[in-house]
Amino acid sequence: MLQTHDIGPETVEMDKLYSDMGLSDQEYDSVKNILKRRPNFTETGIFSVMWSEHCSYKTSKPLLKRFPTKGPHVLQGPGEGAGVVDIGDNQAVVFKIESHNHPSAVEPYQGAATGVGGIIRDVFSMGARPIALMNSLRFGDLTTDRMKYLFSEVVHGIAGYGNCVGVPTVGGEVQFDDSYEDNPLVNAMCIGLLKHDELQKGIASGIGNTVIYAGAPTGRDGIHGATFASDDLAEDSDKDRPAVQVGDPFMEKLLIEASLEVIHSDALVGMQDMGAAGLTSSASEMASKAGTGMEMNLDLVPQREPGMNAYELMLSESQERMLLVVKQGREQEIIDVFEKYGLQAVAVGEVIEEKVFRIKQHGEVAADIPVDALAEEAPVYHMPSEQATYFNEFQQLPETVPHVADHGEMLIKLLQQPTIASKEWVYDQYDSMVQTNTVVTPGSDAAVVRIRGTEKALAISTDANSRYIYLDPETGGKIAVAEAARNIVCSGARPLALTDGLNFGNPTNPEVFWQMEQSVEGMSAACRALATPVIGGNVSLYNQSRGKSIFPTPIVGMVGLHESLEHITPSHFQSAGDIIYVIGETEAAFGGSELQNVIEGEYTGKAPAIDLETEARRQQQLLAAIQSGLVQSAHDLAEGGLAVALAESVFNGKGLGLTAELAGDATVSLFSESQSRFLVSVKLEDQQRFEEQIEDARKIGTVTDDHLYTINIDGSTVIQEDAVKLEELWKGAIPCLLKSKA
Amino acid sequence: MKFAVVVFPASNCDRDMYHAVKDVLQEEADLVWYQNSNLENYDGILLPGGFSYGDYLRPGAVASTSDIMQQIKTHAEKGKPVLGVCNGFQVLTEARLLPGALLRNKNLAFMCHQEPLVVANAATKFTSGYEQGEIVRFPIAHGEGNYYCDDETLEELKANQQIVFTYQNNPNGSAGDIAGIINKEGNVLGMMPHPERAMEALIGSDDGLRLFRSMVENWRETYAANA
Amino acid sequence: MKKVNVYITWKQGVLDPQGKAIQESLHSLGYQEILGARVGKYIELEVEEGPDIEGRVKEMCERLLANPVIEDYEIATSEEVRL
Amino acid sequence: MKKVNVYITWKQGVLDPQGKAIQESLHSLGYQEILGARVGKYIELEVEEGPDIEGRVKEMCERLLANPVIEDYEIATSEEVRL
Ligand SMILES: Nc1ncnc2c1ncn2[C@@H]1O[C@H](COP(=O)(O)OP(=O)(O)O)[C@@H](O)[C@H]1O
Ligand SMILES: [Mg+2]
Repeated sequence: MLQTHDIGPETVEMDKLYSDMGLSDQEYDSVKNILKRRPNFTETGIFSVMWSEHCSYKTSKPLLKRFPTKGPHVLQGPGEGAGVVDIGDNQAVVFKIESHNHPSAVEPYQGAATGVGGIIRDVFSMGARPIALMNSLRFGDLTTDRMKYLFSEVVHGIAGYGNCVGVPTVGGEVQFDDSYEDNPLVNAMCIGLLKHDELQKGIASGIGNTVIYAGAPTGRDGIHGATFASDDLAEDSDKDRPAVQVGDPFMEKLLIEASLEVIHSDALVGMQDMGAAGLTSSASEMASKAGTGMEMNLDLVPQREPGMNAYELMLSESQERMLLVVKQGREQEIIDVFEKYGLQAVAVGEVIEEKVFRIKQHGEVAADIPVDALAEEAPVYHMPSEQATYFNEFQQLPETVPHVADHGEMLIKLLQQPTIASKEWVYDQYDSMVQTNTVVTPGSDAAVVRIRGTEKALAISTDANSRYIYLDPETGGKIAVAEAARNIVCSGARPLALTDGLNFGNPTNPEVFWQMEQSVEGMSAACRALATPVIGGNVSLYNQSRGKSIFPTPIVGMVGLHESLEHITPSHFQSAGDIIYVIGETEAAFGGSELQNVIEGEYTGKAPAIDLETEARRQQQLLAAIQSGLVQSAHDLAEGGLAVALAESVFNGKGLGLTAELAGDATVSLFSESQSRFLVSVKLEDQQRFEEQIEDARKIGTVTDDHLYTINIDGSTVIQEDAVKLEELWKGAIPCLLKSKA
Repeated sequence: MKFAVVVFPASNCDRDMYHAVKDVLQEEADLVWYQNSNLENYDGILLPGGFSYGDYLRPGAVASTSDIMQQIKTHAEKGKPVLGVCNGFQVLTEARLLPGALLRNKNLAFMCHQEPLVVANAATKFTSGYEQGEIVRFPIAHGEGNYYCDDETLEELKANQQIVFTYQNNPNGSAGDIAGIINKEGNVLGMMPHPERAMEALIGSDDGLRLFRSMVENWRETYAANA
Repeated sequence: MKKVNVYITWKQGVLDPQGKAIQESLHSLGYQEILGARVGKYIELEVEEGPDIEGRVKEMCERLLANPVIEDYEIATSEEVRL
Repeated sequence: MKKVNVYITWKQGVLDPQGKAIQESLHSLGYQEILGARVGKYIELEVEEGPDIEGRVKEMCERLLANPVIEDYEIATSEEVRL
């Protein structure tokens, strides 16, 4: 790869070097128009990263506009490092999700680790203390050595980084499906907390103010990572090796503490982390947002290796770096704080009036670009969209009920499907308790983290059933948001807002773009119905390999608020004698279901139907019942239907069992994935009040103390299993798959 | 009683320890940065968990060579209480204030969950609030908590009743199921499980509270009574 | 039986935070003469005699022992092995 | 400037689960010829020229680089250093 800045602007044009860097012919021409001359090598590199999908959202921008982003409690919507939501008492919660798919496919440990590092920086650069991490993962089936390796190393990487920095990883999700075989998804979410007056923005205002670089020195790692992340994952992606960064969580921990200390100084004007496209994007975005310009001297930038040229320095994605703007003359106060933590902090530039981004090295101008050209004037594409042909076919198929011979056997099979099986092997490796605020640790619907010094807590959940979204992107998009909200509500919290991680295939394929469009449409509808605005997110496209796109996977990361610690509700049954209810009707809904996967090995048909009004009403009623203290446990019905949800509810090591009396078709009652349903347990004495409050609740059985899982349908027993045995199988499934020889 | 919570670069349970003492136990506590600090005016020293210096080289190794260690040693020699939890325990073994070493967990993985422990010695200044043999639940959260010492040392630890906590279901391969040990003099305790994470039933367990209470009560008996 | 040692280091240019931490700590202990420190791991393999041991070990490095994305490795067979 | 390598291995009697895991993985990849694997680390130091380098490095090992409870170390100066 060409890396020297000695290559003249003519060569860049003649040899079409810009196209190696990811700029199209038209884009190169608009660069020339903007500069009114040919860009040199470094400038071409700067444009190419800033105009990559990863930084500019050039194909997704028109779609993102459709999301509802406002709400009375939204303090900061999309646009900054992370969104901010007011939670009262002068406090606000800050959160965002981000993908690190391509780096993780190439180097799973470091790819996942630096994904965690990056999202944490997004949050503390807003001035918030990171209080929780989540991760949402997708892998191929755990049958090959390669997939087991990717899965284990991604988990190790997340643990290696998150545990060290002292932010608890409180939950997440993992799904396994063929479609991620060559392109696993690694999305990490970070949640932070701040007082209103601590909110920082990444702006470079105040002409004459000083630009300070803090943290790790710049090396040659990850150069062009942003374009890499926006590219097809080619089979020979091993050649792109230098594009993977190595993280240092130790440095990150120090950076968190130092950054949260400097926000209390009024010498600080703005702060932003260096994420994708490194120095280039943080500097130009800070200036663009402030309506100023910036001049930087690269000779002053701390460097890990000798002889780095301007191109390399501007594009490096070395980790654990921050850019600050500080009042002129008060640099030392800020530098002292970083030095206390053993971190380097140096003045490297100045805010200037002329709205240009000017880079100097060795006394020469290495780049001179109008600031707005990079951020605001980035190209926007309206991609052609075309309804996927499979969709039409699937919509024509009649709803069928798969044939199940032995329902007990099927339950056992379902519980061992890796997507349903216990994820303890994953989350036991994460420190989920550091900071001593985790009230509900991984293993329930939503994680719950109390807010110290208050009676409040936050609930967090990540969700996206990509099988439904594949079958029907609009309906599936609605379900993704609704499911996240269900998990939040089950824990006893009111959903506040969400961040989205849009993971899709190649957007130049009109069918893929249609999937994007439709799922955003569906998500937006659900956001409006459930009053959960989108306050930020991330887009990861070109997730495909060998020409096949992944299932469309827009991940929802939702946060909710418990007004009182008393409202925190477990998802497991609590005591024998409690009455079990299902809220919502069950119909045959097997398209995209786990049962369909087990029996047919593929996904066809219609996604389960969802009515957003019904969804919203049930959620509100359930939350009200929880808040009035009528609910012992609440769990949403998801993959595997009622039978699986019932089993999960007794997997609590308490020796509980259950007896349920159902009616109608056994397969439908047990395994259908009809939407908007909840499994709730209630004390005997609260039965009547509960039934009065929840119109769609139907009593189905009782919690017992004999650790037997018994289901009768129309009076005859169809399943009777030892719940302890079921739990062992469910817990052992993933470790067992990992150990088995391919 | 006034506690110092010593903060090394990348300690990460320092605030948890601080809150445990200050908010739950309601005793005095300061977070004390490892550089330019004086420990003289503190009655008890707490070395919190975390990944001091990124666990580079060996967990606790780099921290154990820092200047503040000398003050901690002096404090210990005076018979004042020192408690090291998790990384703090690793620092104490690296500094030779406690025998043995902590190796990687037998299964090579970090693990985090509540673990039942046996109070193997309830006659120490840290555990007098427990019954001998009582089962308590503390969270563990470590990748290198596999306690190692040679057989001779193990026999000695047993003979001197220096083993304070053992695991009921040894999760990490520790010799003698050891979860926590004390020095011969009985004032330096190191343990992998986190008592400071077990201070409130709301977050899973309040079994750790009595450990801190024991420290305070014993200190009051010894010092405050004389004063 | 043959002893084969595999030495694994970070690739040039890859951040070695551990090395840096060690260097700093040696400085603070007063060893100012340390100008650099890099940490690697090494693996001592006991290999049954057989054809092309070195070739096989090379394969093991590529497939498992080293991570070629970020690590370099070197193989030393008995003769050269320290010990 | 002189290069000094420090090799750190587990003491006899200290279990090396990582070595065992590597051996097992190699077996499962089909390398049955592996009879044993032990993992150690090595530290490459760049040391400014001066008197008694080896003595000083030995001191560093005792004070920081190795933990005598569980580890043995060996020092190799430039001449012998691989590389
Ligand atoms: N990657 C992960 N990291 C941490 N926790 C996880 C992860 N995957 C699953 N979990 C935890 O396991 C539990 C079950 O997950 P999941 O089956 O996805 O729940 P649900 O279907 O209710 O959303 C949840 O508590 C979740 O937080
Ligand atoms: Mg759920």
